[in-house]
Amino acid sequence: MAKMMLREAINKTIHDEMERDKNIVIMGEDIVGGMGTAGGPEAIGGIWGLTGGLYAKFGANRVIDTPISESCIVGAAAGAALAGKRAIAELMFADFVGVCLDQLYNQMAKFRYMFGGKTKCPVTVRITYGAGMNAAAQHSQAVYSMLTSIPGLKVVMPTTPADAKGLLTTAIRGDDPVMFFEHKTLYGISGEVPDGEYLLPFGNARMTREGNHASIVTCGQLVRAAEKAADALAKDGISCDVIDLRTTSPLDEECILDSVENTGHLIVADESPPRCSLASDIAGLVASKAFAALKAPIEMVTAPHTPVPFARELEKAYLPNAAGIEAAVRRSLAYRH
Amino acid sequence: MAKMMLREAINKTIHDEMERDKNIVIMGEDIVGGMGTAGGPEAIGGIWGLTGGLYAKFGANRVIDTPISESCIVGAAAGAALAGKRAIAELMFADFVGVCLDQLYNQMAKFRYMFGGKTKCPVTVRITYGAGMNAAAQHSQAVYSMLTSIPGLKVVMPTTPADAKGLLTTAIRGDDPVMFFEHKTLYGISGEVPDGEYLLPFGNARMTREGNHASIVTCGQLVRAAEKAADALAKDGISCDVIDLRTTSPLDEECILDSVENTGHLIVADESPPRCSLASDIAGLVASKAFAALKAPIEMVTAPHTPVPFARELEKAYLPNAAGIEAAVRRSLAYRH
Amino acid sequence: MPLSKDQLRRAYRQMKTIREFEERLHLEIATGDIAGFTHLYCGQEAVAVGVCEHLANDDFIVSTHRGHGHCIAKGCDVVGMMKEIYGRRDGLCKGKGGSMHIADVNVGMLGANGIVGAGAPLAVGAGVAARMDGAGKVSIAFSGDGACNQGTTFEAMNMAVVLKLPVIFVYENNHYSEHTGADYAVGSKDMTKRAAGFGMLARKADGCDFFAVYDLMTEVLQHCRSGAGPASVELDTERFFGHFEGDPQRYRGPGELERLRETRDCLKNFRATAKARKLIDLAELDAIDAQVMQLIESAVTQARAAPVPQAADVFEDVYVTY
Amino acid sequence: MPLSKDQLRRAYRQMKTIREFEERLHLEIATGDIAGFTHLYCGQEAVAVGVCEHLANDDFIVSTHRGHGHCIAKGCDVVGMMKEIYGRRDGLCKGKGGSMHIADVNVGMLGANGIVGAGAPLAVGAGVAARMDGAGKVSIAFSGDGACNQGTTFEAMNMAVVLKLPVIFVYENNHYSEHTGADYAVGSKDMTKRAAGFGMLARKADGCDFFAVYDLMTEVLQHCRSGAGPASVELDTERFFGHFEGDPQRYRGPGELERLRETRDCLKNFRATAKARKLIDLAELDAIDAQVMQLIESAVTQARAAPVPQAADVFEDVYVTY
Ligand SMILES: Cc1ncc(C[n+]2csc(CCOP(=O)(O)OP(=O)(O)O)c2C)c(N)n1
Ligand SMILES: Cc1ncc(C[n+]2csc(CCOP(=O)(O)OP(=O)(O)O)c2C)c(N)n1
Ligand SMILES: [Mg+2]
Ligand SMILES: [Mg+2]
Repeated sequence: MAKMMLREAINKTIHDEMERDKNIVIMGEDIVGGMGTAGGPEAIGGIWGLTGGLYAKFGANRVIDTPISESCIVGAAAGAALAGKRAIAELMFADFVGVCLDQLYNQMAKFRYMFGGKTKCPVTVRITYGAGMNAAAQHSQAVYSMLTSIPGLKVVMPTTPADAKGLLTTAIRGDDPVMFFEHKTLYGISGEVPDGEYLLPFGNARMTREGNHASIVTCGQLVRAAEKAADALAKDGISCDVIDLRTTSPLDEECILDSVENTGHLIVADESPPRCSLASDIAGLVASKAFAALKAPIEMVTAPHTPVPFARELEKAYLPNAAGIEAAVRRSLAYRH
Repeated sequence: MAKMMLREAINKTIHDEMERDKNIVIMGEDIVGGMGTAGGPEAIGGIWGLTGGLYAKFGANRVIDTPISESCIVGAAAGAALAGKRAIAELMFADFVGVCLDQLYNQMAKFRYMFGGKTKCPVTVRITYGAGMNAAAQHSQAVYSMLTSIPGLKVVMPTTPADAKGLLTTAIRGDDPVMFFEHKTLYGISGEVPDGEYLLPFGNARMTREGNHASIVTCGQLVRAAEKAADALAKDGISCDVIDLRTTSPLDEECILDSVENTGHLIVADESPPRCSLASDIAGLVASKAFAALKAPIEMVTAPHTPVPFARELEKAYLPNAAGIEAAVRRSLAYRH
Repeated sequence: MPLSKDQLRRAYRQMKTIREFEERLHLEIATGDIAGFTHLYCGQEAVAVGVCEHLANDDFIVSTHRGHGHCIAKGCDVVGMMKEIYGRRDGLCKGKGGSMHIADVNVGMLGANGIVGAGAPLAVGAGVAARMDGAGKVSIAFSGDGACNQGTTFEAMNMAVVLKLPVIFVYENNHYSEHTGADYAVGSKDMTKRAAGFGMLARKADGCDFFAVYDLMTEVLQHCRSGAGPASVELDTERFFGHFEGDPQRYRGPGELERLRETRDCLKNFRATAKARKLIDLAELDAIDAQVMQLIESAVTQARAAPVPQAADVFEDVYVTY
Repeated sequence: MPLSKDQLRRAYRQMKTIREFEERLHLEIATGDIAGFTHLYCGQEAVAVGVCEHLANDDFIVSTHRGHGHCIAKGCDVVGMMKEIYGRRDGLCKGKGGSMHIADVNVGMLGANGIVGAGAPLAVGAGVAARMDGAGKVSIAFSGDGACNQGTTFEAMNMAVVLKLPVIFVYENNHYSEHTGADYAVGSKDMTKRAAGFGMLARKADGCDFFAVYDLMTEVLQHCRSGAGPASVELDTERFFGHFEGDPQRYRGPGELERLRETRDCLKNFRATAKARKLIDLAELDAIDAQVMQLIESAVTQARAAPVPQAADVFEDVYVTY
C-alpha cells in the first residue's frame, strides 16, 4: 500500500501497464507537451499532469502527441486496436465527445457487433469531466449518461485512487472499448493504493455506507456528497446505503435492487441534467424490477435542465450537493401515501 | 384538407414557409442534387425526396447543396441563425449526429444560455431516423433519446402528415433550435392535412386511443404498434390510453401523469436501446411524480442493448413491436403484489 | 519490374471476381431477396486490385460504404461475403453487418464503413500499429471524392504527416458523391493539389488502367514502406451502376453509362494492354473468366441455401466480456 | 489610401484598450477573485484591430477561446466584458458565459468559443447570411494555429470555396497551441500553402505590425466584398502570456518572453512607425494611453462592485419559449 493522489494512481497505472505490455500505445493532445518547442518534449506531461514520464520511457512510437483533432485521436486509437494493439486515448475534456462522437458511437462501439463478433477493439478512452471549476458550459459537462446509453461501450468512473488503479488496469487489459471518466475535482484526492497487480471487475458497485432506511445510488464526484448527506442523517438516526456505482455500464443491478429491497426508499444522485439521465435510468430499473419494495416516490437529485453556468454562485446552484441529497432522503422517508 | 403523404407534407411546409419568410435558408447534402453534373440541379431533390422544387423556386442563396461535411452543415445553419436568419439543416441519417454533435450540443443548444439570453438560434435540423429498412447499425438508429437529454434543444417527432405540417411550421417559426425527427418508415404514410396556416404547439401530446386499464406512452413509428396492441387488447375488453408524445422535449408531463393517475399501469414503448433512454426517462418521471397511482411495475418496451443488426430476421427481433407492447400490458395488468 | 505471368493472372482474376460479384449482385438485388442498401463497386476494380496486389496479408486497409471490391482484393472469402450480403447466419459477419459492414481482420481488412469519412482516422491508427510492428508495414485508407471533403479525412491527412506514418490515402475519384459532381463538392477541383498542401507526396493516375495504378503504387509504397511518411494517390475511375441500387441516375448525361462501359472499362483495358504488350495469352484470361463465373454462381447458390440468423443472435457479440 | 488621423487614433486606442484590459486581467486573476479558465490575448492586438477596423457593425466575426481582443475590436462594451469575466449579474452575458463565451450579436460579434475549431463552420453560416443580405457584407473566422488542424476548420474552408462565400479565415499564428509548437502540429509547416490548396486566395503578413495587417486586409476584403469568394490570411503574431493564466510556460526558450516584449510588441511597433512616417504626434498617443488606463480602472472598479447572480438565474435563458 502507498498513499497517493488519484492523479498519481492513474499516471502510475499507465506506466505499469505500458511497461508490462509492449503492445500498448497512448495518444492525445499535449500528453507529451512541448513538441516542436524550445522547451522540448515533456514540457508538460498532459495538462492534467497524468501522462508525465511516458514519452521519455516508451518513446514516440508508443506515446503520441497529436494535433487538435479529436476525431482522429479516437479514430486512430480504434484503428490501432483493430490492427492488433491496445490503445489509450485521452480527451482533455469530456465535453469534446461532441467533436468525436462518431468514432466512439458508430465506430469503436459497434465494430465487434457489426463484424459478427470476430474482432475486438481494446481501447480505453480517458476523459476528464464534470463541473466544479467554473469552466462554464463547454468544459464542465458530466456526459457519462450519454455514453452509458451506447451499446458496445463500457463506462467507468473511479472515485478513489485505489479504484482508479483497479478499474484502469481492468479497462486497459480488457478487450472492449471503455470510456474512463475522471472527475476533474477528484484528481487531487488522496488514498491508499494497493501495490502490485490490482484489478477490479466491472459491474461491481462499492457500498461506501450501509444502512436500513434509504438507498442513495450515485457515482463520481457526488459519492462524497452522498456520504456527507448520509453522515448528517446518521446523526438523526437515519441510516443509508451509499452506493458508488463505479461502472455505469455494466451496471451492478443486483446491488441496487438488493439495497432497495431492504430499504424501500431510492434516492439517485446524478451530475447530469435530468432528461434521459443515469438518474432516470436507475429510477426506471427500480420501478420495473423492485417495484414492490418501493415505499415512496423515487427521488432523483440531478443538475437542472440547463447548460452549466459560469459564475461561482450559479455553478454552485447548478450542482447537486449534499444538502439536496439529504433533503431528498428526508422527503422520501416522510412520504405518507 | 388534402390527403397527402408525410413526405409531401414536409416538402410542402418547407415551400410554404420559405415563400412566406425570405429570411429562411435551407442546407444539406444532395438537397438539390445534380450540382456539378450533366443532369444539372434538381436531378434528385433530396435522397428522401423532401426538398424537391426548392432550388428552382428560391435559388442558390437560400437553397444550399453542400459537400459531405455535417459539422459544417449544422454549424453553418447555427451561424446563419446567429447572424439573423432562420435556418433549416438536413442530416440525411440521424446516425450522422455522431459526426456533428459538437455543433448541436455545445454550440446551437447552448448559445442562448451562454450568451446570457441575448441571442436566439432559430434552426430546425431535419433528421431521418430509425430502423425497419435493414440499413444496419450505422443507418438505423433512433438517436432521439440522446438528443432529448440535451438542454437547449427541442425534440419533435411527427407521426402523421398533419402533425408533420403543424409541428414543422412551429419549429421553423420558433426561435429555438429544434431537432425534427422523421422516421424513415413513415414517409410514405398518408393522411388528411389541414389547408392554410396550421401550427401545433410543442409539449402537447396526442391521445390516439383512450382507455381505463393501462397507459401506453410512445412516439415515432411505435405509435402504430401501440395502437395495434391497444386494438387487440380492446377485443379482450382491455382499454388503453395510447399517448403519442409528438415532442419529447418539451415533454407533456401532464398528459402522461393524468393518464397514469387514471389507469395505474404504465407501459413505455421506445425504439432506443434501454440505457438512459426515453423509456427510462418517462419511467423515472412517473415513479417520482405519480408513484401513488402505480399499481404494478413499470413496463419498458425498448430495443435491446445492442447495435441495430442487418439481416431481416435480426432487425425484426431487434425492433419493439405490437406483440411486445401487448404482452407488457398484459403482464402489468396480471401483476399481483 | 514487370509483372510475372502469375501476378498477371492473379490480378486479372481478382478484378474479374469483383466485376462478376457485382454484376450478379445487381441482378440478385433486383429480385428483392437482398435487404438493405447496397453500393456496387463495378467499374472501379483496377483501383482495389492495383493497390491490394502490392499488399501482404498483414498490411492493413480501411474501406468505405462501397467496400465489396476492397474486400475481395484484400482476400476476404467471396462466399462468406455473398452470404453476408444475403444476411445469412454463416456470413462473414453472421448477417449482422451486411454489405456496408464487411470486415475480416485476419486478412488485414479492417472494415467497410457506412459513415463517409470515418475510415481515414482508423487508417491512421492502423498506420500507428504498422509502425509499431516495423518491417515496412503500411496502412491504406480508401476514400471517395465525396469523402475527401469530410473533416475527418483532412484531420487524418494532417495527423499522418505530423506523425510521419506509413499511411496511403487512396482517393477513388469516380466523379460523383451520390448525385453530386466532384467538381462541385471539391472546392479546389483538384484533390491531389489539396492533399499536397498537407505536406505529403501526392500523385494521380488513371484508375481505369490497372497497369497505371499498379506502377504508381510501386513507387508510392516504396516511399511509405521506407519510413518517408504518408502519401496521397488520386485515381480517376468510374462507377458503372448508380450510387446505390435503386438510384435513377438522373445526374448522368445522355449515353454516359454506355460510353463509360465502352471506353473506361478496366477489364477491357487490361485485355487490350495484355494483347498489345503480349503479356499473356488471352485464352488464359478466358479460362479465368469461366472459373470466376463458376465461383460466383456457387457463391450465390450457397448464399441462397444458407440458414438465416435466429432471433437470439441479436443479443450476442456486443462485448467480449460482460 | 492612407489612414486618417482619426482612424489612426481609433486603431491605436483599440489596441491599447485590449492590451491594458489583458495586462490588468493578468493581475486581477492573480488575486484569485476571478473564477474559471482565462486565455489572454495580450500581444496579438494588431490582428484583431487590423482586421476589425475594416468592418462595419453588421459585418460578422466569430471568435475563439482567446476572444477578449476580438470582442473589444468589434465593439463589445468593455465594462460589460469585465463584469462578465468577473461573473457578475449585469455582465455582458449575465455571468453565465464568462471569459470563453462572450458575445454580442448586436455588434456582429457572434461569440467566443470554448471548442477549438467550432468557429469556422459558424462563420460559414454567417457568410451565408451575409450573402443573403447583400451589400458586400463579410464574415470573419478567427482561428489559432492549433485550431487550423481541426477537421471542422478544413470542412469550413472547403465549403466556403464551394459556395463562394464572403468568408475570411484569419489564422493567428502565435506559434503555440497550448504547449505544442505550430511547426509540430501543422504537418505542412505552412498553413497558408495548405489553405491555398483549398482553392482560395491565401495571404500572410506580420501580425505584430498593425499597418501590415491593415493593408493586407484592405486588399483581401475588397476581394471578398466583391463576391470573388473566401480568403485565408495568416498573421504571424505572439502571445505575451501563457496559454491560460496559470501556465508555467516551460515550452518557452530562455529569454523568449523578454525578447518578444522587446521586439514583437505591436504597440511599440505602431509608435515607431507613427514616428518614422510622421503619421501622428506621439503625445496624442500618450493622451490616449491615459484615457485607456482610466477606462480599464473604471471597468475593474465597476465589475468588483457589481452584484453577483442569484441562484434562480440558473434556470433562465435556456429556451426563448417553452
Ligand atoms: C457521414 C456521412 N454523411 C453522408 C452519408 C451518405 N452518403 C453515403 S455515400 C455518400 C457519397 C460518398 O461519395 P464518395 O465519397 O465519392 O464515394 P462513392 O459513393 O462515390 O464511392 C453519401 C453522401 C454517409 N453515409 N455518411
Ligand atoms: C475541441 C477542443 N480540443 C481541445 C481543446 C483544448 N484547447 C483549448 S485552447 C487549445 C489550443 C489552441 O491553440 P490555437 O488554436 O493555436 O489558439 P491559441 O491558444 O494559440 O490562441 C486547446 C488544445 C478545446 N478547447 N477544444
Ligand atoms: Mg465518388
Ligand atoms: Mg496558437
